[in-house]
Amino acid sequence: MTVTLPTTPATIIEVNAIGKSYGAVNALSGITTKVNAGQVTCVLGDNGAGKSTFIKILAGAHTPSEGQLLIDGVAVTFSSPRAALDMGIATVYQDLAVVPLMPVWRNFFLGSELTRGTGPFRRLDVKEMKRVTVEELANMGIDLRDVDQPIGTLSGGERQCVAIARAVYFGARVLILDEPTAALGVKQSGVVLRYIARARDKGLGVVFITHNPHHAYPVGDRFLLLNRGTSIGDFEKSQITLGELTSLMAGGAELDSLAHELERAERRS
Amino acid sequence: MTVTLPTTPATIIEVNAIGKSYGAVNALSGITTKVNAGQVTCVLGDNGAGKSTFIKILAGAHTPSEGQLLIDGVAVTFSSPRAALDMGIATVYQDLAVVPLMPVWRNFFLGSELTRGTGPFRRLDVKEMKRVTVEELANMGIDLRDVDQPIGTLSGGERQCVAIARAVYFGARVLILDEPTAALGVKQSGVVLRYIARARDKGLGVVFITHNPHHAYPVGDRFLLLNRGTSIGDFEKSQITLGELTSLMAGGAELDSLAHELERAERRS
Amino acid sequence: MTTTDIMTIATRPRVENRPIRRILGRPETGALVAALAVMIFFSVYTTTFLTLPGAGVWLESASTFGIMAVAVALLMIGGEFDLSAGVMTGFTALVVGILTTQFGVNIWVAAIVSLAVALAIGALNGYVVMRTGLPSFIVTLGTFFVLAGADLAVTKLLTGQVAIQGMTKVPFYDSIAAFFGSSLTIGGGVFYISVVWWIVVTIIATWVLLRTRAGNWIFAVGGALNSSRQVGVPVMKTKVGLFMTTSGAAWLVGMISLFRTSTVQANTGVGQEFIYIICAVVGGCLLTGGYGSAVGAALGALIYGMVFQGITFAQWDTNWLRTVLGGMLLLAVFLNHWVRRRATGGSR
Amino acid sequence: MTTTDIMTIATRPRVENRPIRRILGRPETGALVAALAVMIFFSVYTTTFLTLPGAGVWLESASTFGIMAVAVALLMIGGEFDLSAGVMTGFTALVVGILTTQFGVNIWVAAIVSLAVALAIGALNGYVVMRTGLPSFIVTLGTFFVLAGADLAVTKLLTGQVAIQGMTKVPFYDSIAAFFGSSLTIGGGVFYISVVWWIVVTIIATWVLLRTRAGNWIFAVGGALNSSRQVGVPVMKTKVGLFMTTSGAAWLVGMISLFRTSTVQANTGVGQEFIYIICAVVGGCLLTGGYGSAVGAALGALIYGMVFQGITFAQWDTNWLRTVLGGMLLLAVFLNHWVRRRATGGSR
Amino acid sequence: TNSANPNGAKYTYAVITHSGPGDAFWDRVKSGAEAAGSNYGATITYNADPDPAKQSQLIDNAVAQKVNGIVVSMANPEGLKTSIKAAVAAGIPVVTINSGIEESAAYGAITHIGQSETVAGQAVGNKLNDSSLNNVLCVIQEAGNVGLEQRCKAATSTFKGTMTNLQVDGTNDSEVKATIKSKLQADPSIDGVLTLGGQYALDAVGGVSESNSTAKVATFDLSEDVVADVQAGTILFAVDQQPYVQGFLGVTALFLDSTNGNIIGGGQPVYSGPAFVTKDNAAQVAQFAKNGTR
Ligand SMILES: Nc1ncnc2c1ncn2[C@@H]1O[C@H](COP(=O)(O)OP(=O)(O)OP(=O)(O)O)[C@@H](O)[C@H]1O
Ligand SMILES: Nc1ncnc2c1ncn2[C@@H]1O[C@H](COP(=O)(O)OP(=O)(O)OP(=O)(O)O)[C@@H](O)[C@H]1O
Ligand SMILES: [Mg+2]
Ligand SMILES: [Mg+2]
Repeated sequence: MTVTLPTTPATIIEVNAIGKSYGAVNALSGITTKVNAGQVTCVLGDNGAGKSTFIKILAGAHTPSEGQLLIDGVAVTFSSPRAALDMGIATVYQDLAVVPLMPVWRNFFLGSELTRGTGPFRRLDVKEMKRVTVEELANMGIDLRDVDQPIGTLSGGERQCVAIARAVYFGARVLILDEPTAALGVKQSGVVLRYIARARDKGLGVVFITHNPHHAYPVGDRFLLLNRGTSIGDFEKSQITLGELTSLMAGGAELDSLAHELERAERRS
Repeated sequence: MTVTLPTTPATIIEVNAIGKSYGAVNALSGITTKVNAGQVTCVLGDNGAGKSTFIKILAGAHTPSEGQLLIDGVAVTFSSPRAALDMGIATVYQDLAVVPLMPVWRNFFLGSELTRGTGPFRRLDVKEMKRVTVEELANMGIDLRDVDQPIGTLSGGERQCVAIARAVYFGARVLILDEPTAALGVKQSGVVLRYIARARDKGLGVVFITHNPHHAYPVGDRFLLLNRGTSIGDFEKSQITLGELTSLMAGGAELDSLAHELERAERRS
Repeated sequence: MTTTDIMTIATRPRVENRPIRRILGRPETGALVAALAVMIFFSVYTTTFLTLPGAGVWLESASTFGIMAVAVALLMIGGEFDLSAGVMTGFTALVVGILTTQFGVNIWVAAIVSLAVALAIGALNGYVVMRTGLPSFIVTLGTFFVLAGADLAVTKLLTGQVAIQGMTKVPFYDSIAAFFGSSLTIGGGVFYISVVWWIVVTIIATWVLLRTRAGNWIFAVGGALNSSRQVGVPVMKTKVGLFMTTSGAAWLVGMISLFRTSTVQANTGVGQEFIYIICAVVGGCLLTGGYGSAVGAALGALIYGMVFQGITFAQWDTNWLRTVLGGMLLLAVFLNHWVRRRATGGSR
Repeated sequence: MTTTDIMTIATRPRVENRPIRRILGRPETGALVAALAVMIFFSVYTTTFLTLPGAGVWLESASTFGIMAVAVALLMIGGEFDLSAGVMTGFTALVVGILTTQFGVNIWVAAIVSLAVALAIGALNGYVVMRTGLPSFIVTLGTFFVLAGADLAVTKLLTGQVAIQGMTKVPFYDSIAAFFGSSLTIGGGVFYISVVWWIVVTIIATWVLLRTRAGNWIFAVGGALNSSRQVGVPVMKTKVGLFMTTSGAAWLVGMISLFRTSTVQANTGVGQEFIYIICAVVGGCLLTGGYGSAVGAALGALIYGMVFQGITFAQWDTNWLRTVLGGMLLLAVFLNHWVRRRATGGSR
Repeated sequence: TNSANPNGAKYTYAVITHSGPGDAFWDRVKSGAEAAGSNYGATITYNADPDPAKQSQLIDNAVAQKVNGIVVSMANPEGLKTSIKAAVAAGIPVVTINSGIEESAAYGAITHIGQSETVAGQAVGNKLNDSSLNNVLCVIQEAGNVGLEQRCKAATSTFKGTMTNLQVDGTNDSEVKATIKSKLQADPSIDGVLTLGGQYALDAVGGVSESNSTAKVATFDLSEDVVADVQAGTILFAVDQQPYVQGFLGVTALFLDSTNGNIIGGGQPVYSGPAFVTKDNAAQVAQFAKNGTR
């Protein structure tokens, strides 16, 4: 497939001074950034920094307490994740948003089921859905014998792969991934990174959350750094190096001493 | 604290040809390894390899379908996780085992509450429990203002830190950690690795599951590799190098090409 | 160390794919076994149970429970309860009775008005549950109380008594009774049309649950509401639709019992809602939602009807009726549970 | 780029720690507001409601519901239901009645035997629920049926009628009636000792829930059973204990009603179990377990008692009784919910 | 022909009433029927359901069992019409008891035993007039029960003062008492309480005494304690429809029809009561009440 990309990437989502509080807890405030077509926006930050809160707002799962969201330059308020999905925004939530008791294939297509026939005879196209599910999971290196097994019985990583495969399959314009590689093995992580690159190359806007700067830096075009609910920077790739990124995320010099410490302990034992 | 370690480390847990099936699914079979005092046993393997199943057996959450478990050389069958806890085996489960609606401090001490007074006046020592919770979390770099907030409202990483801090606090002889660093930032991951090293140095046996060979190799003394439910090797550190470990986990040469691929895609965009 | 054997290991089959296990693992299999056990027991123990006249009685008894149990099962799979379902069966019949006997409304019009009112109340139940976030247990309990009181007070007010009389004299009574109250005599056994309705409702519900998008959504909203919302399931529409299905089924049962007996009392249906829930649970539905089947609920109703009438066939002292009923239901549930557990190897 | 401001940002307070929000966020606050609203309404609307004689009546009415509601609330927080709770109140009283009037057993001994039997049944309920993994809804429903049938059949068998007669002639009747059925007349109002029991039970339950290990375990097993088991909570002990608490409370209520009315019928308590659940839910307990409070349940019972008797005080046509009751309960729940939501800023 | 007779008895009769479970009045009907059955060596099966649809099913059930006769109470006659006619058509003799006197013959029953609640209720209304009461409560222990409503309605029709219905929860005696108390406090002009079951009379007595009211208590149906209270003067009178008679004679009518072709009353209804129990005759009733037969 050859896609001609515009020289100045079109901005799909614009976020303007957005914030969110849960009751008395201010989880997020004053965040401004944008998601461009054909680019990957990485959101980085410590645990509890507000990353998940941020992407839930983009995905329509939360309404912001303050600020404004623009899609294609038009201010929108998503009434539900459905509204966001209908605008082509597909999301992998950190808690995966699966229904544990339902079979894998039903989870894969939940909310966007394939059907056959018309009128009262319109029915689920079970065979096709199972086929696609098996295939998409196989592409990620997960070979499930039985897509009829409840998704709750899959291992943590397998479940995560289903959620990712689903979002990639349905993502039309924007793909949002909240720590997609957290529970994944090295191989599967590689597949996911490749998916991200491929989606980007197809002209999708990608929002990617990770704690691993080595995952973020190679694919990212823009880096939004959060700390305790506020933005401490929204950098283009050209403005920041991997080293700077890493040290910003890890809280300075801490890391260097670690390898040292572990080594020392080891020698002692 | 100075602990004199024996030259031949004492074996705490011995696992003999253990297996487990869920209905028609054989998740694990014929696994043999051991957990020594003052050593870290890493369990490595792809998604769905059976790692969580394995540690659930050690933790008493599952009874094995076959094989034998020996603690200090005596064959045991854990009737419940309580039995394992009573033998000093503390576990961080991959799904964290927290009660979402309960406050953080109650979750921290759940099942091992501190009390004051005697007889009918025996009551929870709320103040002390809150203090310990705040302190232990602060040690991990998580500063919660309100340990009374339901743990379900914490971020994924914060929740994981509570589960880890709890296990470390109560772990007496063996500490089992199932992907403890999955949802953690670089800083918190460092803290956890340091905890592991410290526990090992105190003479505890540690079982550590991770997908990151760079986390596993520095602290591990023994590596159990699983593939599709069977053991493909149980190596001492001296028998294997980081490179071998990585390539075994990642399924061969796949990885090298990845960085390449992402780069190429990048250039194109 | 060698790594060559990884690929050979990878091709080892990990799942025994026996279709028999599949069938045994379905939610309704246990209920089927239990139903057969009950049937065999009473067939052997009494002489009349398995005759055509006998079967006519317990099938009729099971049919109205069955229609409601199937609807209630869908709702329960969708994660909600409807405590107003029982009293709604009386309410819909009273609406028809009062409109026709007191206001002279055409009986067909009255039936349609009654259906519309029932659906509106169902929709209101669903809407209030979804908008306020209150548990449906408490919202529909409110509806139950309100309807139960209104049934009594309004009937008393308009007719001066607590039961509708004189339905058979209403014009066109027979034309509509044919749909809801007619029966067929086969070999001395009287088989009511309600049994047909029961089967039709079960088939439609099964089709919807397993083969349509709506069915997928029902499982999803009951299994994990928040996740469903996040992946774009129209949660509101699904739940409101379920409540409307239940009240629609209650209308059907109301019509069946009205045209079966040509009368209805102000307290008709009070307390029956729990029998529906019992049938659904006996049939393998999870009270917590997200799991179950329509066929299972229908079988649950069959078990209930067979036990209920079977006790009478067995001529046991009815003072012990509830004890025996309770014991039998428990046995049925145990059996159901045991079958399912054997099938899934103890994983549920 | 600069990184210097990270530390200053880190010290920024993220939580407003207003104690008022804390109080408003508790499960029982909404119920308290609703109870006050109901009380004010009837006090203004009727002349007798807020007099000593009036208060005596609604307190008496609320007290027995309250004792059971608190026990049922603990059980519900622990994630289970007990549908046999209502009929158990009749059962325990019948045991005492039959032992004393038919077999001449000493009344104190009879009361203790009755308690022992009740606790044993509660333990059995809990044990069966835990061992089989069946939902408690269905297990205790079985117990309900079995007990309801046995109440009727055994009472009939032994006494020849369906109610216990002649209790007051039993020796030492007065000595035990003092504990359960005595009353105090203050300013023309009759205040029963059951109100004291209600308060005592509520205080003990609150203490247990919030300040003991058992309380911690109750919240845990109801909130996430599997997680609780994994961290070593004695799940079996906790749940069995909860069922025993409920049946123990049912015994207390059985004694109170036996010694207050000096009689008991075979169908006493049938259907009351839902009133207990209603009171607990009105008082802010979650039906799904893991959340709620004993004080809330006690307030729920107070609301129920006030509404129930208030309607009579208001002299409204009792044909509309249930409609009004339903409407008022819904209003109370809405108010409760609204208060709580305001308090927690919409996060629950 | 008699397939429903496992224990070798010659005849099996089904008694099917509209009672709810555990109702004291209907329990006496059952006792009477069973006593007659054991006297005549007949098997009696007793079933009850207040819902006419379910009661119909019980009749169908009896027909399927090919019993030798059916005794049925018709609180809501229209609802049972189809099933009773089917029974008659199947050649099974039917006797109606208690209510349904008007429709009995039309549906093909051989006779009717006992009178409707209406006759008893009207008599009670008159008796209350005799005691010169003006404002009486009629306590209904089960909302929407047709028979209970008929009792209150009939009493109201002959009573010259005001009669108000009060719904209470019959499965909870202390609530019944509390509700009566509230009502008496709210309206001190009430001078009489009419309960519809012996059990509730005791609750009413308690309620009256605790609310310092002077209201008199009267009741339908008897029990041992009620008779004792009548003797003691705390209950004004109790009306006894003699339910035992209804059950006993119902079965007797079928038995005589089966064995001798007799029809009791020659097709005319046979009255079983009402009898009033007052202070004067309470003593002689007391010993039978103890047996649970009156
Ligand atoms: N309750 C269950 N019922 C059926 N199959 C199960 C159940 N639990 C786990 N499995 C299956 O067993 C296999 C091993 O699961 P396990 O959770 O042990 O994997 P894992 O190695 O921990 O993977 P991950 O790295 O993704 O966490 C998986 O294929 C999973 O689908
Ligand atoms: N429902 C809620 N109620 C109250 N506080 C909440 C709620 N959800 C999140 N928070 C708080 O908001 C803050 C931000 O949470 P969020 O999940 O966005 O963090 P995150 O950056 O995704 O962290 P992680 O890397 O650990 O996933 C956390 O401190 C958390 O405790
Ligand atoms: Mg997050
Ligand atoms: Mg795992």
